[in-house]
Amino acid sequence: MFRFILAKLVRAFLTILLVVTFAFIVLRMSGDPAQIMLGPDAPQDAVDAFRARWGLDDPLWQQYLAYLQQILSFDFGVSMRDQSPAIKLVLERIPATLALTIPALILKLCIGIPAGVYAALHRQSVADRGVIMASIFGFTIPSFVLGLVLVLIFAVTLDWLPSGGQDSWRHAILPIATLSIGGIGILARFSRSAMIEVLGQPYIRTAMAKGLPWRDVVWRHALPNAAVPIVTLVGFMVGSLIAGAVVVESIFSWPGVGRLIVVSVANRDLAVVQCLLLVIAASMVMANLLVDFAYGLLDPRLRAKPAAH
Amino acid sequence: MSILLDVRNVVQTYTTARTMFGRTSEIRAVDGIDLTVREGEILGIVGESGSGKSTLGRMLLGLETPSRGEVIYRGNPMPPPHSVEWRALRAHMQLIFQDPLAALDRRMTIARQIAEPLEIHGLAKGDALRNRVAELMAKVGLRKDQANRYPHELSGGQRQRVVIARALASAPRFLVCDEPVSALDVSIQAQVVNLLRDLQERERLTMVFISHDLKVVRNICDRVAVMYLGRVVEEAPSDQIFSDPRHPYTQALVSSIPRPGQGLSGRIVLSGEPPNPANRPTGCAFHPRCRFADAQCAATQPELQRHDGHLAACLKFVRARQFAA
Amino acid sequence: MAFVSIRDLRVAFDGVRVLHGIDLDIGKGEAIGLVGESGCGKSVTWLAALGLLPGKARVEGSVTLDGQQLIGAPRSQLEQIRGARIAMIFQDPSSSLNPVQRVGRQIGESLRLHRGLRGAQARTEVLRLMDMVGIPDAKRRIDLYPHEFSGGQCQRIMIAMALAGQPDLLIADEPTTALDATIQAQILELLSGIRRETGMALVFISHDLGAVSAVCDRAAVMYAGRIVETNDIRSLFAAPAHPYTQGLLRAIPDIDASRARLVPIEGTVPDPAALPTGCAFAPRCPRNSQLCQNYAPDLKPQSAGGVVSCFYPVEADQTAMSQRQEVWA
Amino acid sequence: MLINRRHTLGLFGAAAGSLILPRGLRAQGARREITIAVQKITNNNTLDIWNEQSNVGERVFFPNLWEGLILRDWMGNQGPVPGLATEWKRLDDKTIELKLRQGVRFHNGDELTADDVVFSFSDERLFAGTEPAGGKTLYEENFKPQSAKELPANIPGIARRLWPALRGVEAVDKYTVRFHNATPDVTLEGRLYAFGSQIANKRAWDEAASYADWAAKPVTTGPYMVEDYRPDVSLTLVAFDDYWGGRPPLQRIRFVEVPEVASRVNGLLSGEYDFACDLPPDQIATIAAAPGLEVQSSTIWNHRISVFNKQNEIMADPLVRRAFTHSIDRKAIVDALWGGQTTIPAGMQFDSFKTSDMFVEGWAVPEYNPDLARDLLKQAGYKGDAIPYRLLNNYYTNQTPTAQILVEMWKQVGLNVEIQMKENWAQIHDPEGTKGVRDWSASNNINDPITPLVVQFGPNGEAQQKRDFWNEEVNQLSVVLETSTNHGDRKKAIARMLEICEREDPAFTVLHQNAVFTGMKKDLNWKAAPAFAMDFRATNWNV
Amino acid sequence: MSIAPAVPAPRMITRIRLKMPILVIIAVGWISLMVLTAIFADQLRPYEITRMDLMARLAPMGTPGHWLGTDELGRDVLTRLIQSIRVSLMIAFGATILSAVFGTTLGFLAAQFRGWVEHLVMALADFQAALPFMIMSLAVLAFFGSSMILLVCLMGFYGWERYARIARGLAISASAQGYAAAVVQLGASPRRVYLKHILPNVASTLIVSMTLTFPEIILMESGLSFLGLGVQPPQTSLGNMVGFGREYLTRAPWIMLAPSIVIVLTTLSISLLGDWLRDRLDPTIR
Repeated sequence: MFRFILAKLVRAFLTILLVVTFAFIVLRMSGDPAQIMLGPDAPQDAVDAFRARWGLDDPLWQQYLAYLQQILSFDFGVSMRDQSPAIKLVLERIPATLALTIPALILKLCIGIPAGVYAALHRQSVADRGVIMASIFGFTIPSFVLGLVLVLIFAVTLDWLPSGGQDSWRHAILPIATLSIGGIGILARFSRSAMIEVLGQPYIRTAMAKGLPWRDVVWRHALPNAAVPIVTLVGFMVGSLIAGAVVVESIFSWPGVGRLIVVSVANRDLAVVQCLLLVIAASMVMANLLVDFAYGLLDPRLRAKPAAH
Repeated sequence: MSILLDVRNVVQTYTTARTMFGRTSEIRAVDGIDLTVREGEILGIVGESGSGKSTLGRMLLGLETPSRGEVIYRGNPMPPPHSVEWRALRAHMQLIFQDPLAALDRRMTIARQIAEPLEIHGLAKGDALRNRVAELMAKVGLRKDQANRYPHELSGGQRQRVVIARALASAPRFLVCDEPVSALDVSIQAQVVNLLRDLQERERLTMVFISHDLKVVRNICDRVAVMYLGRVVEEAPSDQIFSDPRHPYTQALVSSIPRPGQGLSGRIVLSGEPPNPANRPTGCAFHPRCRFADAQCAATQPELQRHDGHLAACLKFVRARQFAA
Repeated sequence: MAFVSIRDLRVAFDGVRVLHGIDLDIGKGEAIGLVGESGCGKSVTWLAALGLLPGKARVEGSVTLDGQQLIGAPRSQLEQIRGARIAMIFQDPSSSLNPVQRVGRQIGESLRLHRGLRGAQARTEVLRLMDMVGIPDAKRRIDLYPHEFSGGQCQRIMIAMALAGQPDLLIADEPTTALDATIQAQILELLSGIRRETGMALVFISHDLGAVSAVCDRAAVMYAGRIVETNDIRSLFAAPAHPYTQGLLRAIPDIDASRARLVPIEGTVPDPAALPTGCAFAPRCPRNSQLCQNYAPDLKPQSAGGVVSCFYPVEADQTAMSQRQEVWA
Repeated sequence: MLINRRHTLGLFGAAAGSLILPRGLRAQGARREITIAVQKITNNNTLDIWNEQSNVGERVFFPNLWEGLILRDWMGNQGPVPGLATEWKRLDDKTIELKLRQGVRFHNGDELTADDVVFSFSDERLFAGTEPAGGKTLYEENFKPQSAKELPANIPGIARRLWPALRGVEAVDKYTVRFHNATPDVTLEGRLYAFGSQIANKRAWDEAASYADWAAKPVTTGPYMVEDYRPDVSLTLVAFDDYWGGRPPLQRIRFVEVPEVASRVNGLLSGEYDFACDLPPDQIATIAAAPGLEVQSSTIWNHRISVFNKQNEIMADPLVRRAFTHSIDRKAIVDALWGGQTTIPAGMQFDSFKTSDMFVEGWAVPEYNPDLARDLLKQAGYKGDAIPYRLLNNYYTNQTPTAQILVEMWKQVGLNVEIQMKENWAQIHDPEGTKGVRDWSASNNINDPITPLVVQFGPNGEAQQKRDFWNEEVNQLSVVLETSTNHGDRKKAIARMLEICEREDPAFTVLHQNAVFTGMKKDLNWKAAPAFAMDFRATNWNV
Repeated sequence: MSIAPAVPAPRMITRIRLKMPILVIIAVGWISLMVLTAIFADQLRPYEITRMDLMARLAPMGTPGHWLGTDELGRDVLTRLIQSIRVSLMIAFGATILSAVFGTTLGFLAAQFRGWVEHLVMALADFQAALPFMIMSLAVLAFFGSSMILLVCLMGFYGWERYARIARGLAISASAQGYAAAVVQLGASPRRVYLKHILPNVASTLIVSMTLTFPEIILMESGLSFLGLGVQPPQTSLGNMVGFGREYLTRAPWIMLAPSIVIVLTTLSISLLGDWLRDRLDPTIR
């Protein structure tokens, strides 16, 4: 098991390294950081000082190494807009985003998976077709259309819920609904096909031949096996908790990471963008690690072989 | 008969790398085999799954390079895989697989698949190609109107005929049949076995016939080698090996063949499973399952030795008669 | 009265009929073989009887167990029978076990279900069963997962699982097909041993006539969804009456004879969606006539014992004579 | 603690009262709180008046937060009124002396003194040692760094744009200051009420740990002070009860950033917000139709213009640029996109010029004459090569639609203009690649023609700094306008500058006057100023 | 023999058509309509795409001459919609094909060479999966500026790692045993093996993946356009129309409605077709 974990960690580290490199390349290729960071009005001596401080006159590989060193010491630079540390800006926003994405994830899991499983168990029934259609509708409607329509209905016409902002839990209802509907569709569809696949496996027939009640066949034999592929998708959703609400946050003026991304990108706030890239990639990689470990728990075949063998 | 292939002390080890940094473990699939294949004969190779028979077959064809030892084809060593000479050599030797459905491209008509070796080796073009394909199809008993069928539209036996036709397209001299009839129903099995026999006789092919089905091997082969855990434990002419097996393993194999109408009487039922090649027993690999084994067997690995026409690797030299009683 | 009695069992998938009226009786403690080539309906018969076919299958006819009708029975009633009265093991043991559950738990599940055993009691019984089916070192291996066992051992676990419910009838669906010759022999030995000890009835489904003859008292030969011949095992092999049975026997290479030419059955099994009008075997039968092509024969008792559905059954003496004909064209 | 004791006690009192009083009564006794939905709170994430030089900054700064020595008459003609200074007089062409209002308190309780004024125009705060045009710096001792705070690099540049020749501020006594200029300047008073020249507390600067900390909560004298600022999210201003102008009428003003127009409108409709700013004219009808809501519209002292780039090979020819100016049907744009709610001004002039008799009568924007434009293009030998048009996505109200209309109008006369969408100003100004036309606006910050013409197109104007435009004569005229004290010369200079910049060697062309539309609850009975600034002082609040 | 001797290719088509459920037929009909619209956009649209009539702004649906109304600049919504369909389909097709080709090639390379090539490809795939695509696109587009070519190329990276993984997996399993091993054994060159055998065989799985990616790319482009980084005016795309039309949701809903419906129906149709194809073609499902 140790080797398994070590290998996964090495893989995760490599991925992060690639992301760092990507950030470095994009940021270095997109113009002179000194000009961008200091603004077009900066006096020449300020530019020179900046270049010297960040080593912009060194060869590129040296800059890259320096950059890596800087990242390793958790120094992500300061925002060009108000000189505050980029990592602070990013961390400040994460709770707000999680306040949307975690409930949305729970909704996705609680509605999407049961719906998909139900559909798979009642294949070709009206309910099955209903689930398929609803789920496809769910994820084909662009979230910005859905969000605006929900606001129009529930905030403007019915006046039940606020239309935007972040003052109370009621403000979160519409963004969470908008966020979850697409995910519910995807998860329902995915769970359905995973479940159908599992239900066709010989061991299900074995369990039935044992005389196991159908409910137990589903709960004890089908679901634990169907969970393996579903976990992959759920892992991806967990990984997107931090970065998964860009559009929805814009519609509902929700001051989370998504808004920060859009604003920083629009302002070319390099330090913040790079910090965001890293934080998001790290969260994604963490989620992948969790998925890998979850695989190990769910599917003994994927565990490293015990020494006894 | 002249020697077509000479296998000299070949060893094949696979290293399994589970992870990027994990310790690699070695599996000896083939563990020191000397064997000759003579021109025009049918050599049978039998053994349980995991005994290394398929690996040996692939090395005979040069599809794999042994990690030790060498395979000499007509006096020359095998060229390294995927080299130009190696590719050219493919026209001279062919493999027939166990599962014809898997061995055929399901998105190509059978005529095109039969034509492939001819195209690859530039043996025929245009009308000549079409004629040759038609000729091959007739030879293996496929109807003309089946030329444009896809593999899934044919029955199992017909598919195996397609595979055979394709193997024969480049007029090879040497054929390795790896479990060619195991996936087929009994009634069809007989059709294919007959076909292989007829072709072998008609074309004077040299053939290595790998199978775990001893009845078929008995029926088609001139000579049989029995493998256990990567080694040949017994080798003898077909008639002798079945009527008078010497090695205890061969004896068990022969006795385990279910005979219609004979029940379970007179069988030697081996206890235990074939051991894992990654974790082979010391001494004679068969000793944990052998009813004659003693301490010596656990310590010393026996070499193949000649006993009236048989080559057997056993320290006990048990006579076959003992189990018949 | 028979223990299990199948009457006119018919099954169709998507409108294509694959079983055309099966009649079969199994007495208490009897071992019967079901023989035929792939796709002839051997397995479907028993999957239909236990209600294990997918929803799209249409099942008609009757299967009774001690007089209790199984076809169309409510699911809960079938669940009482499966495992407890009739157990079933399958061809591919490795994929027939739940890969994510420990084998001990899978066996224990049956014990809990049918014998109400739980906890330590169940564990002891699981160990006993694993011992009984010949899994060495059961104490350690009870908590392993199926992928940590070889195919033969998986089949043993399947058998242990089937025995857990102490069934009156075990249906073994090609239990040895995927296994090596030496392991096949072990499993066959195990099955007949268990039958001797427990006295349960056994239905042995296989295409391997040799294996069937090793464990069964009686055998039924199936072809294209019908039983074409039933007889006690000795007579069936000694004097096959149906030309198909005869063909099957002849096609098996003789281990004792030297390199004799084999005698295949020419042609292939018909597509169930396009069966010939008359006897389904007629197109491949050397004895077929106009009659065979137009009418399907019924199963009829024969003077020499057994039942056969053929207008021109092979007589006993002919069988002996006509061996090893050269039929290759 | 920056909150003074009295204020703290007041807060406690209010809190205690709110505990005892029943809900309805509490609402009566308490001052109102309002929420204003805006597209953007600030561009730069700071509340530093020198850093955040933008329209949106004007809205949150004035007149509620930052105050200068001289204030603007926000609700009137935008002219000067006494502010933190009660009176001022010229000592000569280069020097002005101001008497400070006594008893003015900063948000931290400090009294406003001459030291704070000196600090507000110091090297440390603004100029970072940059030289004033025409003279050496006076008070060297004022420029010793007092803290390790690094001034953002862009501030000195901005500061020198507004105060190109300020040598320094002299504290004559505690309540008297003198501004020394290096050159004669008739607009010194104007500069004192322009965007930037507002007074910050010196102690707060000294005590702040970093520039970012300070700029997030600047300590000023305004009627409202910063309670909470979350960049890109919200800015909450709370009443400063020690305000020299009396107790502010509102308890709290919350600016919330709602980037989506639809969301701002929806929030206003659903009662979530009291005000919704930055509305495009097309939304007016929807809001006006809703019960209890109204739209305040006012033209502001800012013109939308298109700026030409002379570096561009094609545009180098003034004939081509003239063709641009004559092919725009400004009336059609105003009628279609603005519902006729704004005007087409008399060239780059504002009504405020009239107060000092600097308005050139009879001047107008180039006439809409497609035939003339085609003819000009023919004379210029224009072959139809593409001219890039770097465009921001609705930074200005109606910007993208206007741009698409312009491109279509230019197409009608044969000009091949290609839109290139950009994300931010840096990309608009990026010297890489070819530039052609771009959008801008011109503001009248001082009631004098030097804003915007000299400030934006003069020698140190952004147009010249970014190399969009240069013209020797314009630069000479700029010096006249900036330094001459002769009214006749100055008026001649501005007339000539208009001629050059709009006709002879066009630097830009005026499209229309800008207007702002603010949706609000009708019962608030509040009036919008002709500016981005929103006045929430007692004089403009009657609820 | 029960199998009729027919020419296989047309038979496949008939079989597919005959067994298609009504819903899938409708979906295919809609997709064909969209593709035809995209191809003949120039002939179909009644006006120039930038033709504006400032006097006839925000005309409602059903206005004579403007079936679907006009937008905020008095441009014909139908004209814009037709052009949008062309642009969006072009982006989605271009990007889908790019990512399929790119991913499949890398997957095959990994399968053929194994070793460090495989490690590299898989590391890149991990990287791609670790960085949410939306975020990556935002960063790249913002820093390099948005242009149609960059947009298509960027979108062309969307989902490549899925193709790479699928292609690698299928190629490895194909060459481990079965037809590919058989052909190698016949002496075929790797090029022949991959192009003539493995590719046609994995094509169905890849096509199914493409039907999954395609709607995602349409939605992704819409999202980017919504955030102002997608297709730029005066050019138009479905997402861009929705993005700019959202301000008029209450006042002139038709501007947003028409492209929204097209997006939903198109992605819905492709998803339906993809699901159905997968059930038909993917042997692992059955």
